[in-house]
Amino acid sequence: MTVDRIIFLVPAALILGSAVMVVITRKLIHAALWLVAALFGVAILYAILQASFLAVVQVVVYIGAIAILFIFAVMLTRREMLDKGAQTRSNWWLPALLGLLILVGLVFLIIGQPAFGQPAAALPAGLDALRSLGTALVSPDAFVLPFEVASVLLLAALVGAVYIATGNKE
Amino acid sequence: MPFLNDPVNFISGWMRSLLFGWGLPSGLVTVIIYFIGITVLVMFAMVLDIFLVWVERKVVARFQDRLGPNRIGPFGLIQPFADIIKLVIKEDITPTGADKLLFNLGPVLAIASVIILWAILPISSKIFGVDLNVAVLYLVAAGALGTLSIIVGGWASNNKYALLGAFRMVANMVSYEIPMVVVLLIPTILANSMSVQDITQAQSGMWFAVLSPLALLIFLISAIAELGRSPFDLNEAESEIVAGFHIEYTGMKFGLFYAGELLHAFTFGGFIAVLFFGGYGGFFGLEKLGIFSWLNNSFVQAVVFLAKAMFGYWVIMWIKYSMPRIRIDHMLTFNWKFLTPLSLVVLVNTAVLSKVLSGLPGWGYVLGMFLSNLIIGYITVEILRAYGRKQRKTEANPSPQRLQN
Amino acid sequence: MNVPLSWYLILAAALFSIGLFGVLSRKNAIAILLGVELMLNAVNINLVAFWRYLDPANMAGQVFAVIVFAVAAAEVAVGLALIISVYRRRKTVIADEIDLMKW
Amino acid sequence: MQTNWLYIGIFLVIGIIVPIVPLLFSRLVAPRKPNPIKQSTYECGIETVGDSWVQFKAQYYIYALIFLVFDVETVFLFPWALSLKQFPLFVVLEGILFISILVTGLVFAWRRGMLEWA
Repeated sequence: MTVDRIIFLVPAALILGSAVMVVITRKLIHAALWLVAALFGVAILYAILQASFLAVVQVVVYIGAIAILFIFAVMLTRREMLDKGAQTRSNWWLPALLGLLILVGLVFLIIGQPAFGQPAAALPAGLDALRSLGTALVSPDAFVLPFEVASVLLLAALVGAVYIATGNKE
Repeated sequence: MPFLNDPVNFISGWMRSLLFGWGLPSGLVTVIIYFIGITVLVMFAMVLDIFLVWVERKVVARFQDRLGPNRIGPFGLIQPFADIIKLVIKEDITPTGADKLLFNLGPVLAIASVIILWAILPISSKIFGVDLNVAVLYLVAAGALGTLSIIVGGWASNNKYALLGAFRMVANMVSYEIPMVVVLLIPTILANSMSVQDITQAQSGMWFAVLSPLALLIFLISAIAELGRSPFDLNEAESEIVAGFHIEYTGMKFGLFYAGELLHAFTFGGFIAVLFFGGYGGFFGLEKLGIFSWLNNSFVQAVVFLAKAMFGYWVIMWIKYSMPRIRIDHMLTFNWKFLTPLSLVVLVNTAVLSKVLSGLPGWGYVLGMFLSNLIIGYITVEILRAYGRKQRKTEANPSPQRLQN
Repeated sequence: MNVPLSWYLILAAALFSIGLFGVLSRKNAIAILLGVELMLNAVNINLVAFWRYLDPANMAGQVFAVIVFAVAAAEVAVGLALIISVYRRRKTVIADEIDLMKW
Repeated sequence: MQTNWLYIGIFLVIGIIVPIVPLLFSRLVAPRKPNPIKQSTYECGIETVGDSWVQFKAQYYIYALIFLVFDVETVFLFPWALSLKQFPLFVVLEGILFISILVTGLVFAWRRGMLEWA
């Protein structure tokens, strides 16, 4: 048990524990806040993996925006029924079984690959992950098209969401 | 004198050798030294926070032609300590129906989201927490935690006013985050880096406040909105929703919200200094001259930085105590229809000019940037004036159609 | 970085399974979306871990993770807008009760 | 870089401990005499009516929605801003295209009256 592994296991336990709470908590607002905890754990993992840009973006986008939107939605709809009655379906054991089967299958697959047992090599000397990400996103022979298409996707989402949320007024 | 030039490394080097002498592994030594260093930094921030209570009360008193606290200690300096003792021994009331855990989490998160900002605040070129290469976004991420603290506190109180205040505050904070993030891109472009140390170094010749005064203005406005201070203090609007999201908080928990707000304001003063006024440096090249080389000393830099941060804090207070609160619809309209488009225009302008003017000599670059900002500012004011004139006209003689509706 | 890659992959697989369970077992539409978020994050952990362990000089993993952020944001925006819209007309957020395609 | 994040992690832990200490201290020294009246929810001096779940304007939600999309897009611009220096002018044009798509969304929301506090 080296220090590295403990540093990995702490956020991993946070993520899995919070994720379980997200799916079993009865109160929806608590589920949303547990989601925040799980997402924060993922941000810690990104920091461990030396993807610092993704770590902060995870906090800014997921906790600062997506979680806030979830909480707003919970507060807007809560009135009648949210926390009353059963929160899960009566046949909840079926998805549980399915999830377990998928997990067992994936774990077997992963363990079966000896290449996945290797620890990581050090980052190449002089690699600035942040700047290379910027270069990759804008240089024409790399990912400039996905970069622009992501913008179009978000535009479509905004137009669609605004249209749906307000109904066709005109 | 190594201590006077580089105090943090001097002390940490001394402690490192001391702890190695005890036979501890090097990883543990690093953690222990970080722990001690962070504790000292956070304690400094908290003591400063106590002092800020006094500053705030004294300054508001002067603005309102009063004396302010002047009974306990010289100039009332002991007053904040008396306040703290009072807050600690007050009964802590948790209202019925409150969500106990979240109710306690709110104030803790509120102050933690401010304290973690001090990890990246460059107090001087040698005294700072870390030089993160994503520091600018880290500032936004900490703001996200602050938003969360308010919504958690407001929701857990189980009170109509608290929830209303939290809703308003969050709508306000998230809206003004957009111009803030856009404007944060401008120092990033100008310094070609997101690290606050690099941004400070890039301003040793010329402040970014000169290169892009509009960006400074937009950042100041959105920072005040992010802080939830007047004229954007809809979260606590005493005359409408009593005290907003912290209505049910008593004793020390209320004190934590209050302390968090003051420290947040000061910290944002510090970030305004770092991003636009050269932080601990920015002497326009003076420090390179022989007689002014003492400006490079760590302690001098720290004093300069704290003075600039205090000035930023003072400006925020000045605005707070001179402006009336604006209505929530006006506030959101102002953000989405004015500030956000303007910030995007300034961003595009900066990006284009930083490319086009890069061939010019230093003064041409500065002049071009400054003039372009002036032109954008002038056009903006003209558009606003034309809009205002139109508005007044329709109000003076309303068309019959309007009356029917 | 003494942790083998498989640990990250197993963590992501577990997170994905938990998310899947949430999506399939929850009645409330908002809770279903929460489960989807967990699944998207599991995918992102995989992408970033593969980037770090297999080919750090090639930024494709991180770029893809960034795109997943955008997709997640779009999904939440439209999904919650739909839920709010349905709620305002039908006064329900239970997924099973939303069984009419009209509106 | 890794030690930087270790530092941030320790900072976060201390940042959470620091506010908890006065709360615990206050719990030790402050009186605790709860009674139902004292603990009742505050409502301008009158008795509390109904629960706290008043219906909120959907407009709050619309603003949060627009914010979410804009937040993601502006965050995307940071890698772009960092690579401006090392590429010729076309990178600026890419950014302008990106921003103009962003602005289209804003104009759409504006034209549909989504930005009005109706």
